[in-house]
Amino acid sequence: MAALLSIQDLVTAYGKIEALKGVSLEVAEGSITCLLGPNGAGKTTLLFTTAGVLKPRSGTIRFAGKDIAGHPPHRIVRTGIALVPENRLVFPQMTVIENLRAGAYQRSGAGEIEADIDRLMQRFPRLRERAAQDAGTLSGGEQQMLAVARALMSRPKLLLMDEPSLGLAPLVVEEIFRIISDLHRDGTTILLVEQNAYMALQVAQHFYLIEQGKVTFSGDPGSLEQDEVIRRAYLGTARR
Amino acid sequence: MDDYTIGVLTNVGLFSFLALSAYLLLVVGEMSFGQQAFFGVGAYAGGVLTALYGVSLPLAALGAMALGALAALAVGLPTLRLKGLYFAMSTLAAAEMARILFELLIFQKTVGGETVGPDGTQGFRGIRWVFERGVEPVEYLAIIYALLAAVLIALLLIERSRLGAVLRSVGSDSELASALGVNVGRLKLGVAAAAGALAALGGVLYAHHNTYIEPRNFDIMLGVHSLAYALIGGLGTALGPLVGVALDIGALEGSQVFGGTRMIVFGGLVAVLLILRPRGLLDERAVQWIKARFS
Amino acid sequence: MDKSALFLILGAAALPLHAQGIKAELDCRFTGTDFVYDCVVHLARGGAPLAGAQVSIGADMPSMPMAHNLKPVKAKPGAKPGDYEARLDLEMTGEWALKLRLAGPVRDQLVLHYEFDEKGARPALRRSGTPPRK
Amino acid sequence: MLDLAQNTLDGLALGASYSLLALGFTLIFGVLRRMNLSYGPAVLFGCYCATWTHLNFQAGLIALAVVTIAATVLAGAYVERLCFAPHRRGSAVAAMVASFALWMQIEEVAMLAMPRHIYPFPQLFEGAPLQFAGLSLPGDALVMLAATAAVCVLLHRLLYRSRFGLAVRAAIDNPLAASLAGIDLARTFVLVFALASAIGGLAGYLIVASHGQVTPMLGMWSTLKGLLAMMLGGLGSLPGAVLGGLALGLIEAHSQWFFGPQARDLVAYLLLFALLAARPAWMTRWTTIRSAS
Repeated sequence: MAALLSIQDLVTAYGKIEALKGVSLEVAEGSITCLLGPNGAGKTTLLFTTAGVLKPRSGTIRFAGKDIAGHPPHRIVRTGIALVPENRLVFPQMTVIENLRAGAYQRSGAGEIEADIDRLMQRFPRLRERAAQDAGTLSGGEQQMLAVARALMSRPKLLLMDEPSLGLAPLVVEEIFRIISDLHRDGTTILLVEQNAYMALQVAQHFYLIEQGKVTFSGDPGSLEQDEVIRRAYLGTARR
Repeated sequence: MDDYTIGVLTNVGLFSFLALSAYLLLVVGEMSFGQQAFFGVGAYAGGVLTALYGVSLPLAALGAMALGALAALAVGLPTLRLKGLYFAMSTLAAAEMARILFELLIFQKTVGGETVGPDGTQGFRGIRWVFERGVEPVEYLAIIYALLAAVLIALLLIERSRLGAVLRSVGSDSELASALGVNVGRLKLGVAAAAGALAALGGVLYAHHNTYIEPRNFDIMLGVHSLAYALIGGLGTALGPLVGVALDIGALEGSQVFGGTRMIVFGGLVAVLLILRPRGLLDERAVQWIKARFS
Repeated sequence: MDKSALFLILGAAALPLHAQGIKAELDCRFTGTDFVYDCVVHLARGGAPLAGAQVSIGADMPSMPMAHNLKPVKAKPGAKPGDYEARLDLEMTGEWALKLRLAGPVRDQLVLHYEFDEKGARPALRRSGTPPRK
Repeated sequence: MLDLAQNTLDGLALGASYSLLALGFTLIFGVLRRMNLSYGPAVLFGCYCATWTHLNFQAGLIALAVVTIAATVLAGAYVERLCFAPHRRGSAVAAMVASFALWMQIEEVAMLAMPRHIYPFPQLFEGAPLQFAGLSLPGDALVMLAATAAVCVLLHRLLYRSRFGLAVRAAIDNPLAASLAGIDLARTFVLVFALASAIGGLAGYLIVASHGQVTPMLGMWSTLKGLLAMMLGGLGSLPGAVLGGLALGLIEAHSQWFFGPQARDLVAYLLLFALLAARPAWMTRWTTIRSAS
């Protein structure tokens, strides 16, 4: 499958500290690609750089053939990339419906937007119950669903998800991963950053391992024993 | 030096006390729009003590500083737990109240056949203690700078001491500082009192330099200017605010090159300068850099 | 420097010895060019005109006096004793605080408030800093 | 009793102008989390431009209003570019001090261009005050109240029924989420700044036209009143700004009646000081204020 997103030698730094030291990876169209790695490895930095929140120092990000490295977030959303950020960024003092409408800010055609909202309400029934409530009053799991739904409102071709299961009850995590597989079935390409390596490897077709700003391993879930992958992801790949 | 140069240097010296007063509070992370009130308290108290009661200037200065510190505590006690903009607005409100109280203050005595003393909006004329003792302008200038030097030395010593480090820790993150056992509340009150006394000292010296004071001298413009001088000069060292004052009153005013348009040049210069150095000229990084060069 | 050092140390509390009050009045005429006025200062002490003093006149804005002040002008002795003439170049009309610095027979400083307009200047009626409500 | 009603009426009319000023202040503070000390001076610049137009051309009332608003927006754009755009990610204090520096600059430009201390300005309403039930309401006060009500309605509709309003509220609520939702923050901030300046220009015009005169004090006066009203209403809340403005107007009208003009401002400042010192929860329920520095 052709690569929808291909990142070459990406370097992003916070002042003098280089968080990404030349990362290269590809996300095949229609796939769920997973990014594993210990805390501080640069996973969130990579997503923020791809979404345009952070400016890379060097390297290219080709999306559907165009290099979008360094473009501002609002232009990257228009090209078809949506980020569901870490810890469920919602508009707390706006209602659920307004959160969703904000997600569709760039799109025109009110009819289509309302239709999308109804479709998402079916997919996330809990959001229909809370429709008129302020987003700040929702539970963690509900806010996570709202954040995903809002990202989907911009009809992205590529969905970046930053640790969607963080801090959620196991039952809710199950639901989140069911939603991820549904999205995959509907053809949405997903780059998933996830701590929960076990669950992530169930749904992913390909994964990358990143440590201290560098990709140290890439392969398909079958190519390595599960525990070997988890050991590397969290205990590092120190040579024995 | 001709009279005009002495006049400008005296103004730079007087304003420096006020800018240092604003600087002290900025170091502990509090932005005050109200130090001009304590400058006014010092001016009125010092003037009354010398012109109405014949107290000598040094004694009157001490009395005025004590009153300035008390006034600062009176404002600080109910408000210092406020954060950022809320604290700044409370100091602004307090200072404007003080200015209006000066307008209502009428307290006169007949001394040597003349009625002397604050007369509300008519102001307070005849603070002649310095002139009666025949102190030449250049001598008064020397006194101002001697006192300013003493204050600076004290501040620079404090900055190098443990107290200096504690003050800066409170300034950068007061929650963290209190977690480490610093009594942030009491410390900030102490700094507010010291800042009030410092502004009052400047006020006394100003009153005796000008021989006349009125409530409008202590309006919000004075407070915002002193805050701006500290922030433009930089918070890295006690010398920072002096750089701010020297830049505006010393260079631009003194040079008279720009004449009426001075404010236009100063305004634009400061805006551009802040883009290049958001934390002012002598900010913490610049001070480290200089220290590295010279130590 | 001895005098100032003397009183710094001594700090003697002395009754304020008051030079007899000096009164000053100002007559200013607009010269036609913007904000330039020809003024005559009448100095009197105890009712009698005070002659032979060196007078210099500076001008400050009432608000922020330490930041806005113009170069002081030396006044020339006028026709009548106790009169001193000077040409003032102000930045704008409105109320100015004129600082008269006297030297010679008596050392003193007086601050007078005058309202300057197209015709001349008249003593400023003192109103409070808070702008009046209509 | 009649005096009480008359004072209340005068207070509301005065408060309406404060509400408009506070609305402009709060819009900027709400979206940018920054304090704009050049807000009043920009209004002064607008009013001076209108006065200049009035002195040189025969301009109608509407034309003068348009000139005031346009000039205020122009001055506002200048302030935004030099003080707020460069410090968007930087420190709020630097932006505020830069806006102070431009306050000096704008006021000096205005005073050098038109150095006279007081300039006449065409009265908004020549007719006799409206008389009803023993109370009198001057025409310009009526226009002020009507204008403020209109701005409140339009602003509410704009914020809650338009795409731009959605973007503004999203930027206020969570800037990062807003940019990830595809909202161009830079453009939104510039437009909000222009909107706030326009409201300020309208307020300035109405104030100057009802006073019938323009003085250099207008810059500092409107900054202080806008700030005071914003704080009274609870920092950063738009409804709070309107209520804070009306409250300030009422406080001043009544305290002037009972204690005289000086006491008017003393009471207003005393109340704000007491409110801040006591700091009831409702003042901060709407926004959490990160320390300004």
